[in-house]
Amino acid sequence: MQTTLDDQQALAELNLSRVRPFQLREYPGLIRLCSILLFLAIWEYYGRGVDPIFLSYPTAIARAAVQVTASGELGQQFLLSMKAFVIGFGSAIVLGIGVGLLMGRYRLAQYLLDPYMYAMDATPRVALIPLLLLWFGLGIWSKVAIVFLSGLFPILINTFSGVKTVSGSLVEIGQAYGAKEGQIFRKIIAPATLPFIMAGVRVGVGRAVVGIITAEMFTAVTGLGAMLIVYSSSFATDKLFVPIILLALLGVALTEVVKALQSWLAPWKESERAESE
Amino acid sequence: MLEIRHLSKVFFERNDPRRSGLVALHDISFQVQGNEFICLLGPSGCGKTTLIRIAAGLLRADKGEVLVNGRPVIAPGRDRCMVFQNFGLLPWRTVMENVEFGLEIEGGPREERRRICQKYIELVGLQGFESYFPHQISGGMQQRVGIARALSKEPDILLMDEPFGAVDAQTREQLQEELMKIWATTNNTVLFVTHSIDESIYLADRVIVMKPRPGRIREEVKIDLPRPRWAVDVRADPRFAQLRTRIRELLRG
Amino acid sequence: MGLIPATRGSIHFRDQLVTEPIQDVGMVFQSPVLLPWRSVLDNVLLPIEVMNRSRREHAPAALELIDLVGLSGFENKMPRELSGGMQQRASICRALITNPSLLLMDEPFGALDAMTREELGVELMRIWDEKRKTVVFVTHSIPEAVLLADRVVVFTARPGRVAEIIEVKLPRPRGLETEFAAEFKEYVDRIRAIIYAQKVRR
Amino acid sequence: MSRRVFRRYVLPTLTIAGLIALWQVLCVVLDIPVWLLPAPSLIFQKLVEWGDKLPLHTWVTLYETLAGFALAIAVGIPLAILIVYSEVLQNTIYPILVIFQSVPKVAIAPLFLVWVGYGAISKILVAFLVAFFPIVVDTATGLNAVPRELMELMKVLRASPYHIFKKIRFPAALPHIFSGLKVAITLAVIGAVIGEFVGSDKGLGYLILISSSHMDTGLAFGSMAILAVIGIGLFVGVAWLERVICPWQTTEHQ
Repeated sequence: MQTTLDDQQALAELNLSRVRPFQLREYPGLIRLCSILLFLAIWEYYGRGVDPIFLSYPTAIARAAVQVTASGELGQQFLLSMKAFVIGFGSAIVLGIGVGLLMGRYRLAQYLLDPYMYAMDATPRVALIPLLLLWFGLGIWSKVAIVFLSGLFPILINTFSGVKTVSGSLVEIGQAYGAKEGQIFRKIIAPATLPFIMAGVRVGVGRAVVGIITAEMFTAVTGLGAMLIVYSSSFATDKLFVPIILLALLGVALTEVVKALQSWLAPWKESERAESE
Repeated sequence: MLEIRHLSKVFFERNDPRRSGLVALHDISFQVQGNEFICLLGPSGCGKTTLIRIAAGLLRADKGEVLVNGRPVIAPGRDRCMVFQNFGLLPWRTVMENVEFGLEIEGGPREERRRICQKYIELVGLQGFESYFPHQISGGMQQRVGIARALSKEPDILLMDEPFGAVDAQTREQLQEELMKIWATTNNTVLFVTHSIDESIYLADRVIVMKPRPGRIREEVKIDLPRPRWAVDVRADPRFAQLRTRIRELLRG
Repeated sequence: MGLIPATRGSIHFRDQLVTEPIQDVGMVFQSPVLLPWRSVLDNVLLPIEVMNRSRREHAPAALELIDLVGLSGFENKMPRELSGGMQQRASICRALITNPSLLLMDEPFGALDAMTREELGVELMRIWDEKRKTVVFVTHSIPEAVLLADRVVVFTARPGRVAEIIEVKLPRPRGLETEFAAEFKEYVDRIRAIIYAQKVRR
Repeated sequence: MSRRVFRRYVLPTLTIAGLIALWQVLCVVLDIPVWLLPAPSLIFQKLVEWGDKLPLHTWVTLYETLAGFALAIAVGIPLAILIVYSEVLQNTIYPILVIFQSVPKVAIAPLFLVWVGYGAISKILVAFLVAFFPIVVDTATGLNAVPRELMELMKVLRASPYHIFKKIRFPAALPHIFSGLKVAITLAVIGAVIGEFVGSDKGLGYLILISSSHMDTGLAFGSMAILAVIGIGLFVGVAWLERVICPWQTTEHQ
């Protein structure tokens, strides 16, 4: 809040008591931390009482985490997952944005490509996993393909609808100032669509992570998803929690990174629309 | 000089000329002399915005033509500049970068651009705000940016599409007075769209009163109030009241 | 009216201290805020419903009000089928349906174009003539204030203080031609002078 | 036949039929191996062959999806209402829910298997878990999206909380709720299938799993097609319900 000299003067005249009473609810971080600690404590207490196959407990999980990390297994599988993720998602970003911009700007591209866009988006993509495995084999490329397909459509659709949204009013400003097509793309459409693109990337990240886990669970050969299946079928519940927690953190971290990028790249847009997952 | 000749424009349902159409403009003709300030006045739906967009070269007419200095308008050009209703600022650019936009499109040395833009930022009274983003300044200030951007191209003709429609009443009066002062120094030809009777009388040399469905010219009213109009309050002039009654009746009838 | 507490001082209504929202009041806001899933008539009757009064008993009154603001024939239309000015008329009906003795209007015509605005101002005076209410009307526009009011309370900006209270002694009924009266001009100039004096000082 | 009917229904149908025909022709002409891409005729043949067993598998997946979705609604909407009305919950649970939205929930599927075994319940739980978050978050957003002026008006009228909820907040939230439901139903299908991938002995996911491991691509494709029909059908159903329940919304959306 910006205050002027007049405000300060008036405030002095009013002579209010300016002591603020302590209120617990003004410290949500503290409440949350307490809540989490309490949850862990209860889990620990009861978890020790039940069959370790059924439900492990925090200290056992921590021990298992140290174990699988020290053996190098976790790191190795994590890198295998991430390698596929980076290649697949990187190409999804490049192609999604490129094609989305073209489809948004040129009707011909739109009509040529939008049936595929909508059809592919409506198909439950996880169902394609077996097919992709057949085509690309059990190695990294089937995972790259599923990450690519999962990430591509949210980015493509958001970019496309972003261009459509800015088309009317903002493009007209460029036209009124005599901007050429290239200038309209660079100076108007690209920056104006950025918030939409980032919203699409945010959705795409979530879907791509789900895609890669599912693919790995399906094949149970490499990656964090495979670890999930191996540990669950050998009833090593304490170890099973390790990749689960790592994946949870990965999901949150990736989303936060995209959010941070979003507010860094598009600080003028206070609120953006983003569907979940 | 700007000349509008037998201009007509029809908006068809889904852009399909076989479907039913709305006649936005029907056989409009008038002339604007150099350095003249013209207001287009009319209720919503009378096609005044369509007319100004055709003059800007953003829209094609179905019949008739717009001539600028004798040459027909087919596309936006550097002789005309537009000030938009909702300011039309680019939200990711600062005040300075927004003002620079027009000259940037044309190219030319950056130093030169900065110098010209600084001059117009000062003219509209925004010095000190160059590095602010549009969402950080008030609506009235945003429209000053829009005006500075248009002026920086030093156009012959300034097209203003309800530029003060989105600001509150008091800011509006202030902006009107400032526009008059700016115009006194730049002396562009101005075509100004509004639906406020008082605004049109205060600003214009002539008011072109339009009526809707189909959009056409009802009458032209000459505003013979003395200039400058901000020094003595012209709103107090009895002629102002008479003009207002007359225009109001034209709009009613 | 009891929606936000005052830091210091108090508001009294009929010699009673206002601490919570009082019932005998109608409110009109800058935007019409009609419920998009209700017809005009149902929107007007909304206060009746939430006050647990009989809809059937008040329906004729609602129709009468709709007629009074010139919306007859539109009572079964949905808000999105109406123009901004018409929506604002409907919201005025909604404020009047409980027959309040006090009407609070927060820049009700601020979002409308200048011509609709003038028209609704005249309309409001006609309604006010028929249903004498105490009206507190917030506006940016000086001519609008002078045209409508018995008294204009001019505020300063930041901190909000009352700069002056001006009694408008123009004869009623007033209409758009009132604006040509020399006194009208004087009032407008006086208020403008007060406001600009404030701006210069800062 | 009106133009509209032709353009909206007949033309897309013809396009799809054309594409399938083209697929068939290419498979035959280029002699594409069956494991790579089965011809539509083969897929159809497989579907007929499995005609007696397919309804069971389809029903299992549909049932798991719908049960998980219903559970997500039954828990999600009341929870969202509690969150909106309780400041404590709004400050504690809600932010955690928002964070959990970006957690890949399917990773927990193997854990469910350990907890509740191979039966339908573990799949229902996965479907529930993925469908739950968009419903809670969108419902809470919707309930909070009432214009400030309307809430003030209600206060001035001294409307009871029940009336405010019934006449203002809930209807105003409906469009948001439906946008949450539309995301949730697609996710519920995916959740059920992933649950089946992880461990099951029936359902379309199971069928895809075993048929692809036997290189029986015809059956895998057939199952996928049924799955796609279920997914699209459920989505269209929710969208239709939205149009029926909040007709005022449709025009704004277009």
